[in-house]
Amino acid sequence: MMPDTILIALIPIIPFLCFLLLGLTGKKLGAFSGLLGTASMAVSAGFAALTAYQYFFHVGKIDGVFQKMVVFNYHWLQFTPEISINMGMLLDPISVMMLVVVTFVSLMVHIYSLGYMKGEERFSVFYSFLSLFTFSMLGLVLSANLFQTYIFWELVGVSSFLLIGFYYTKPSAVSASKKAFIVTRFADLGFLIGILILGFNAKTLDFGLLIERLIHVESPYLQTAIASSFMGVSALTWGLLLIFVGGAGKSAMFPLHVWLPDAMEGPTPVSALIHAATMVVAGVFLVARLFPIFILSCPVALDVVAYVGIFSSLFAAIIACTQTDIKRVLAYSTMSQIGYMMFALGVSGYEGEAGLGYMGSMFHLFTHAMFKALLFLGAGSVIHYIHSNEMKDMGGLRKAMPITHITFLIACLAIAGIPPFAGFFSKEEILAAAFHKNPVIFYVGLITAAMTAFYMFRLYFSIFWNKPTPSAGHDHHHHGEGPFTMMLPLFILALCSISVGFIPFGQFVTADGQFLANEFHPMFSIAPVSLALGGIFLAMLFYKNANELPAKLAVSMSVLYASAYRKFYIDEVYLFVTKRLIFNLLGRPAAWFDRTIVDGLMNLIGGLTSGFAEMIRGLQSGKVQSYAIWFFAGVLGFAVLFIYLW
Amino acid sequence: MNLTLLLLVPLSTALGIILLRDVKHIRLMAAIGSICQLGLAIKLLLAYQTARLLGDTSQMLFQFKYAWYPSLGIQWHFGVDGISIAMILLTAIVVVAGILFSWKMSFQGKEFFLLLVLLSMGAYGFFISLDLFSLFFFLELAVIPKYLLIAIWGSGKKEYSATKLALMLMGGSALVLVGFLGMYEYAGKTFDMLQLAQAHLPLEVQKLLFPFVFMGFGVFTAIFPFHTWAPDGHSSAPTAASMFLAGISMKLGGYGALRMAVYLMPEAAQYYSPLIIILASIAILYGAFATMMQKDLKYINAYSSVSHCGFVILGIGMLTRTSVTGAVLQMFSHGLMTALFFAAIGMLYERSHTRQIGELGGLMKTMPFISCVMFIAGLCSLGLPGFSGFVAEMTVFMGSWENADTFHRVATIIACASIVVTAVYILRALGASLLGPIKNEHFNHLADATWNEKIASALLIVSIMALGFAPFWLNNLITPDATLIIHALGK
Amino acid sequence: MHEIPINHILFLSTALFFIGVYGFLSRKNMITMLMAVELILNAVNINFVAFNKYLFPGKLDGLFFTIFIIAIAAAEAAVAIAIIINLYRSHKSIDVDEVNDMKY
Amino acid sequence: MFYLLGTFILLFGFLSVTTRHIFRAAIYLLFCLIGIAGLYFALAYEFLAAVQIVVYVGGIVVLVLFSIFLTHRSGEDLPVPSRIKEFIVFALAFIGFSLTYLILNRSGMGESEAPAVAPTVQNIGAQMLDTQSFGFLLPFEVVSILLLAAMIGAIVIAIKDKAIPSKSEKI
Repeated sequence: MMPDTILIALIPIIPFLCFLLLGLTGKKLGAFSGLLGTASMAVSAGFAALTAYQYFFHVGKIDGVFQKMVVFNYHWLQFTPEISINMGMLLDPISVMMLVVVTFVSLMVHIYSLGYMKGEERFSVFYSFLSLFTFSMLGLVLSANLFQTYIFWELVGVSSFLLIGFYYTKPSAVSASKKAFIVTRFADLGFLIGILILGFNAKTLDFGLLIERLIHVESPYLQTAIASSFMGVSALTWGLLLIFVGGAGKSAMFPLHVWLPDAMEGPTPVSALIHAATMVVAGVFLVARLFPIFILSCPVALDVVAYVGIFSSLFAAIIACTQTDIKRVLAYSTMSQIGYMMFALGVSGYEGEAGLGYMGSMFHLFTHAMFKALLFLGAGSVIHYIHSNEMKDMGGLRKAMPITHITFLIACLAIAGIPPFAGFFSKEEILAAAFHKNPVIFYVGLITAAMTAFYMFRLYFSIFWNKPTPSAGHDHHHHGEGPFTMMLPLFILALCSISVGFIPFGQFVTADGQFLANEFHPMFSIAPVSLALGGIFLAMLFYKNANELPAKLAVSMSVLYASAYRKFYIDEVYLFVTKRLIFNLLGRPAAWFDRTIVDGLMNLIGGLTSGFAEMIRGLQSGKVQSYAIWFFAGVLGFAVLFIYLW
Repeated sequence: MNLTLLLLVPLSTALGIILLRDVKHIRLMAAIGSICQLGLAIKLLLAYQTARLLGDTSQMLFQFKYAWYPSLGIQWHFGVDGISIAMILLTAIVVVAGILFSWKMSFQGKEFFLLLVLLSMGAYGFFISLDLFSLFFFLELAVIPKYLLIAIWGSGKKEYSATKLALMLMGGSALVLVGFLGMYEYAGKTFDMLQLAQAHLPLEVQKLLFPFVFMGFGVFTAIFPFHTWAPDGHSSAPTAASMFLAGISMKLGGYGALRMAVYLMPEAAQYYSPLIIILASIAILYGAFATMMQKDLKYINAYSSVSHCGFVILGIGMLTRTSVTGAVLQMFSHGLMTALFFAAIGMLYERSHTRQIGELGGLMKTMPFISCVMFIAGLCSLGLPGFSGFVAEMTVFMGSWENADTFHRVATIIACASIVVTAVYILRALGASLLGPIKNEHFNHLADATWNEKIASALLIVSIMALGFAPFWLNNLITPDATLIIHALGK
Repeated sequence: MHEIPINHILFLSTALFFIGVYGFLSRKNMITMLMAVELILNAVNINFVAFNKYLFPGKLDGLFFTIFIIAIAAAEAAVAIAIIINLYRSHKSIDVDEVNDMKY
Repeated sequence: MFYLLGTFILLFGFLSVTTRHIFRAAIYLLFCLIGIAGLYFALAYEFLAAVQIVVYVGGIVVLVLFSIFLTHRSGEDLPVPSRIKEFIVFALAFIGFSLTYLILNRSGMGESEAPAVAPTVQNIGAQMLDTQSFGFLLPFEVVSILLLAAMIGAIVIAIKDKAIPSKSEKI
């Protein structure tokens, strides 16, 4: 029994049609376009939920194992007899889960934007871009073919580019969007080459066949892939690592993370949707998609994933402690949490109990989508109220925006991993997996968890406490918290942040598709929870009331603080490499070489010809006498020639 | 389907233009003629596919032969296969768009449209010719009007550019002619392509003649280091001429190199393949880096054309079925995309009177339509899925990767790397000219596109998307003929 | 038998001829160039006469040639001077180097 | 006698092409031509000498002098030609001269001892108007027509054209 193809196909197609409609006729629709977009998104989300229900409870499980189901496959572009790009739809636990996450968060953001973006001149354009993004993201998660993933990967990148640069008259937004696109594009180069390597080794691009052919030791494809090596590393490892580079670019892993903080220039709902909940986890999704190959054929690559993940996680957490722009704090926290997901995959095994990390990673992806979207939307409503992103402009808002306050607190507790909020459960799984596999990663993960609690509550206290409540008659605080459309998503997401942790995730999403029990050991949880509480307490000490402590601390750790505040100078390094090295050492010489040497050579040929012509032309001076001289000299010359030399 | 019709329509259009006096009638005549031609091209495509479906397996369809100079073995010999049909379709689309974009041309409009029509006639004749002599004749017919178009209706240092372009292209066609005459001699006094393909020239002869023919056509495709006509020529040419130049005449080169060099001299093609690949890789990356530093929008697009045409050369040089298919796809895609890009630049220039990206800025606000067109062209150029550029580039990459040795792999990776550089320069250009705050007060009063520009842009965009969303129709059209060419290699 | 060897006369005529050539090539004034041409013609005349006298005394052909040359020289001088005067009117100069309308 | 004449001719010929004063150049030319007439006398071609004096001295030199008057304000010096050009031309002339003279010296002239025909006016006249063998009637007529044509041509060229309308009227 197969799930309903049309139903599934409609999930991405509805946003696409909405994109076309709004893109072409948006101006005429005006404010109605938002409603239209939201309505179509709701339908799409409904279908996604229906599909998830069908898949998880009816058709997906055969013999106790969740199946990979290709419900649709079309030869889109044939390359060689074996290799083709197909457009298809693949259902398996992670893609179904992602369908739900994407459509749900997207729906929330659509609703929220009705209020947040109200009065915006390009309101309909905004909605059409949102629809385009949703379409691309859905296409990405449904891909049945590695190359199809790449196609939608690029589309996701461009819609992210368009949305970051939505306020296109702001130069900072334009440069942030360019940065995001180019950095991820650079990563995509790795992805593309990885696809070429894997695809040509396995002689297919279909996920099913690809994984099938590359995980069995006796498979000839795998043997050639391992046998052929480049620079001492096998082709398979290269391919997987390069694909991971692509994933790392999208998921803002160190050192390709630089675009993410800048991407916060986009409208806040966009940050919530793209740069917190959905697109940035695409890298995790990609690794999870190819997880069998990683774990069964190439554990080395998986170790790289783990270490990059844990490093990014710690690195981002340190930076997040020092940032003052609230959206940037959230961006670094996103990076840190994605690092969590990555290293969770890295420490995971494949079958049974060993697959805890995989499950935890996916679980964390799921819960993180909820509370991080909530955090961003909450931050959005704060920004909507204050008209500033800077912490120093905020403080004491708890009375002025009670709903935002409460929901934001819930989200902070969730991300800090305090039971019984959602983040607690997923984090436990991840830390447990790390504990079994690799103690170093485990301890670093613990530290990161504590820091997460600290910086999140630093954020929370700075926004809602710290200063006395602003007086009611304050100049620009003219309106309340925001319209109902903005509050509703906050409610729903807060509800989710509290409740989704109780979903028995192991029943649905595991590496091998089989049941895995979510087990909790209260003894194990003591360490992380108490560390998190310690972090919260520290933050309370520092930031609940305005005091001198943070400044003193900053001074006493000046070097570390300054470098963390400047994001460890990664941006400067990039700037140096791109602006100085690439532009000056490659671009400029190439342009110069072209104009001077190559074109100069052409001009030289032309110049020589015309110069020669000029010379000959000089003889035709119109001066009769010089003709006569030449004539006479010629006669003499011939005379000598004929008389003496002949 | 009578192929001579493809020549008669432009010819009668040209005659009509000569007879008419009013510019309004003339441009109407040109538009009608070109639209008829587009209709013919589509009909040809359908007729071709029908014939193939009915099981016609001959290499060239709709052949027509007429002895022109029997004593020298020169004849009119027409015939088409999938590759030429793709090119004819491309030409027809670009011509319609080009004529619509030059709707406002009032200065010596009669001569202008006449030259455009003649140029297109040259291109059609080139693509349907199976006789090397008549092919050369049409090649020249497509070159000469360009000189006049640039020198008379151009801008900037137009005489210099026009002369440079004409001389370099003439030089290229002179090389081609040498190669043709060589083949004619060695293959027993025939110019007929099909007979030449059967003639199996000796390897030494092929090695001697291949560089002439390939580099000669290479000049047309702006192969490194003979690409310098492109930036100057494009930047000086009027919009329609730029479109024709990039959309059509660079394709003459690619088609010629594939048909006349690789197909007729397969062993030499294999022998020279590494050299071609090196040149193409240089052109791709070097063109891309050179583009990064350009400040004039037309220069940016011209250099990016050098880079993109590098993919065509690379695809041809890699000599696999997929890569050759990719090369043809890239020709098709690049033709449409660059035409669109030049059209957008032309529209901007017409209104703002500058093409320097430093002087432009924030045009998205005042000219949303034109800016969108330019954005689409840019995104297509950087190989975004959904547009034709992606399909073509990926096919080239895939085909190149099939050659499983380090040299070819490295070349492929170099070519792949250009997608990043392309993104850098395209976004730089688009960002600086369209986004950001409005730099110049008077940009606030600029008008958006007119109806003719909208129709023409829409035509090009729809064609680009048609290939981007559904590449299989063109792919299926080209692949059998690409296979044939590769079979000639003995692979 | 003759008091003067023919070679001496020929030396004279050759020298005169090349004096004329020198004048023709070095002078810029058209009238002086015309005079140089007269010198050349005279050198030729001397040759004709000498050859007639020394080599073919039984005929008068050399003499006739000389006469015709003198006649033609007169016609030539007349036409040349007419041209010079006309040029002078249009160019206000009779310097050959300034009359270079036919250049390039 | 001959050597004296020869020196005289060459001297004045040379002066005539080198002097910077155009008027003097014409006079030197006159002397040179007279010297040549003297040479003809010395060679016993009296008639020819007479023609030389009549046509050259009496005609051409006078014509030249007229044109000098017409085109020059008298007393004006000719411009100095450039040194390089003068040197080149002189070298050319000298090379030409030496070449020619070398050839002359190398080839001996077979002097004829045939009985001479006296170049009297009677003989000349008879042969010039003779239509038989070695008669010169036809060249004579041709030359006379040439003279006529030259005369008309000279008049046509030198005439001041008032009939031709100016350019502005034409357009």
